[in-house]
Amino acid sequence: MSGAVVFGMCGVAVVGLGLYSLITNPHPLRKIIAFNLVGSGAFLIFGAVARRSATTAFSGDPTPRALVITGIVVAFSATALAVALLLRLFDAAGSATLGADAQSSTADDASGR
Amino acid sequence: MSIQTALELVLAAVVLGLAAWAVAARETSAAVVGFIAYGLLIALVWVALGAVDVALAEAAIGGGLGGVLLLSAGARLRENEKRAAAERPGAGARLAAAALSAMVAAGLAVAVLRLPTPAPTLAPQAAANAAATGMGNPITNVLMAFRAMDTLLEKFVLLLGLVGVWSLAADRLWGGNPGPRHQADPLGLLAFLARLLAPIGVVVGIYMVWTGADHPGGAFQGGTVLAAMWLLTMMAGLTDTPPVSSLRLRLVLVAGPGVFLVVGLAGLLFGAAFLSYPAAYAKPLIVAIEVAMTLTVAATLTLLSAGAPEQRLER
Amino acid sequence: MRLALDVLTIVAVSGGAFFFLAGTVGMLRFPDTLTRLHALTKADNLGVGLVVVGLLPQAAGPREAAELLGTWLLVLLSGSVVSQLVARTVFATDRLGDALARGPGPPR
Amino acid sequence: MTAFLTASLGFILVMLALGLVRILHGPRDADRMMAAQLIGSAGIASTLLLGAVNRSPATIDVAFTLGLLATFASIAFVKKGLSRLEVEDPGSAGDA
Repeated sequence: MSGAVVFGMCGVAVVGLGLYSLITNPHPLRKIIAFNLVGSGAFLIFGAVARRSATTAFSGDPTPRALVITGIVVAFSATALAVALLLRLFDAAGSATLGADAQSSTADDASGR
Repeated sequence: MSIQTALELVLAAVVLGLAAWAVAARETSAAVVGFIAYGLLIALVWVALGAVDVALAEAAIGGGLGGVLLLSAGARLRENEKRAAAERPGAGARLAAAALSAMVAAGLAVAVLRLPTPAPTLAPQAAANAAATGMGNPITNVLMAFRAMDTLLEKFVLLLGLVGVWSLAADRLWGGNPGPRHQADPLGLLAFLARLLAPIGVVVGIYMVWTGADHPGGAFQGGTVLAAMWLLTMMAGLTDTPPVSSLRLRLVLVAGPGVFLVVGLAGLLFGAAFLSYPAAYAKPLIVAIEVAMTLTVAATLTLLSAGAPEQRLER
Repeated sequence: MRLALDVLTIVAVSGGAFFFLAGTVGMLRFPDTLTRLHALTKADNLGVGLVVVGLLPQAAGPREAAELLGTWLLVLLSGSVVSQLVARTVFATDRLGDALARGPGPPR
Repeated sequence: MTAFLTASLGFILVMLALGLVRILHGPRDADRMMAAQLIGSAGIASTLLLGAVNRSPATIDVAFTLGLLATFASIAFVKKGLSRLEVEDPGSAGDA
């Protein structure tokens, strides 16, 4: 019973940390990591919910766990797509920041590619 | 406090420490290493939560493919670091973000602590209907039969993600091989490791798919291990990614969702509903879908990690 | 018999924990990257190895025992290869750093 | 026996947490990567012990998978270091 509470709270804290980093961290790759942390925290909360119903016969509810496995796949493909977008932006513009004036100030860097 | 609870608290503290490091590290490469270690430990948390299937999936993705993806991206974006750091928001904005995150976390915490008791569960139903599919692993039953629609759609998401990644290729490179060609000494250490580890990994991957019927494992976990082994031989310079214009590759990529869809439509025509399996053939049908899905997952995850086409097609 | 096996478990797992302690202390206290690599490999090989040896008497059957040993072999194989590769990278970057410090010219 | 195994598991976890300090300090990427490798090995040992504590044989599969894949990040790290050297070397920079 207590394992569900401990790891559920752990998941809650990871969501909070990830959300903060997602908002404040200017580096796009760090935002992708933060997005993954938020997802991972949500999965942990799912895991805690599944664990709460553990009895001697069952180790927990299989439905949220199956959803988490599906979620891990989807999160990975979203991460790969985001990383590919980021690399393409970097190759095309010579810079990959999200600020408004990023494109104009760094156009000369692109000649190296 | 029992020794079990103490252990869980230590584990949760270590996981939180790694998450905090991945958020707070100044350099991106340091944050990526922290996140990789976090992924390894999360697998341990899933074991402690009694969900070995999820632990296998998390170990394969968090420990293997995810780390490779983020590390290589971080290396290529290294020059970007200083420029991005200049856009760090001011103290006021950070404070507001911290307050918002704390509020969201507090709301979630209240929700987790006030979950209803006794906890609702579908475990008895899943166990009671296991006979309909002939498989003993409840998670495989949920994924492949009871909520097969989710899994089918997830395969489409994977495919759409790959199409998205490929569509980022420059026009002149379209049809070429994804990712940079890895240079490595064919007689070097990395090639030695790849030659020894890849056959073991292939056996482990197939074993995981097979054992997934009755024990923790399954098509996704097995496919991920296979993908990691393919990526290893690529990093060792022994193989290259197939060109994206290859027909054979595209057949493998649509095999999983294709077989799944055909079986589902057959259920609509001959059975009770879309994705319903006739009881007599349920297990062979599910195994067929799983085999096709394993191939698709392995190919898709490898190519997702490799990225957009970057080598010109050689004719 | 049971007692002897349990004693073996306690001795071996304690030994494994000791090597993790030694590896971690070395990781934290050793002065440079290559000496820290030395500490890491001890924890990798002997730490995991002794824990595996200690768990063998508790294994439910020969299949489980074989899988335990297989895990150790995997750790041995990839750990030794990776430590070699990391050491070579450290040497290579050192050489590159020296060459860059010397001034223009080919980096080798 | 379960109490002893749980205690050793907790001890190894604490060691693992101390290894985090090396990830914090660096100073090189190689040091951080080695610390992550140590965390991986300690994680494998902890998974094996946790499987013995919980008496769930399938847990060994998780440790086996971790053993198979835990070095992947290190390999990617090494490749990254080498490819950066190759870019510096005009002879082999033709792959970009």
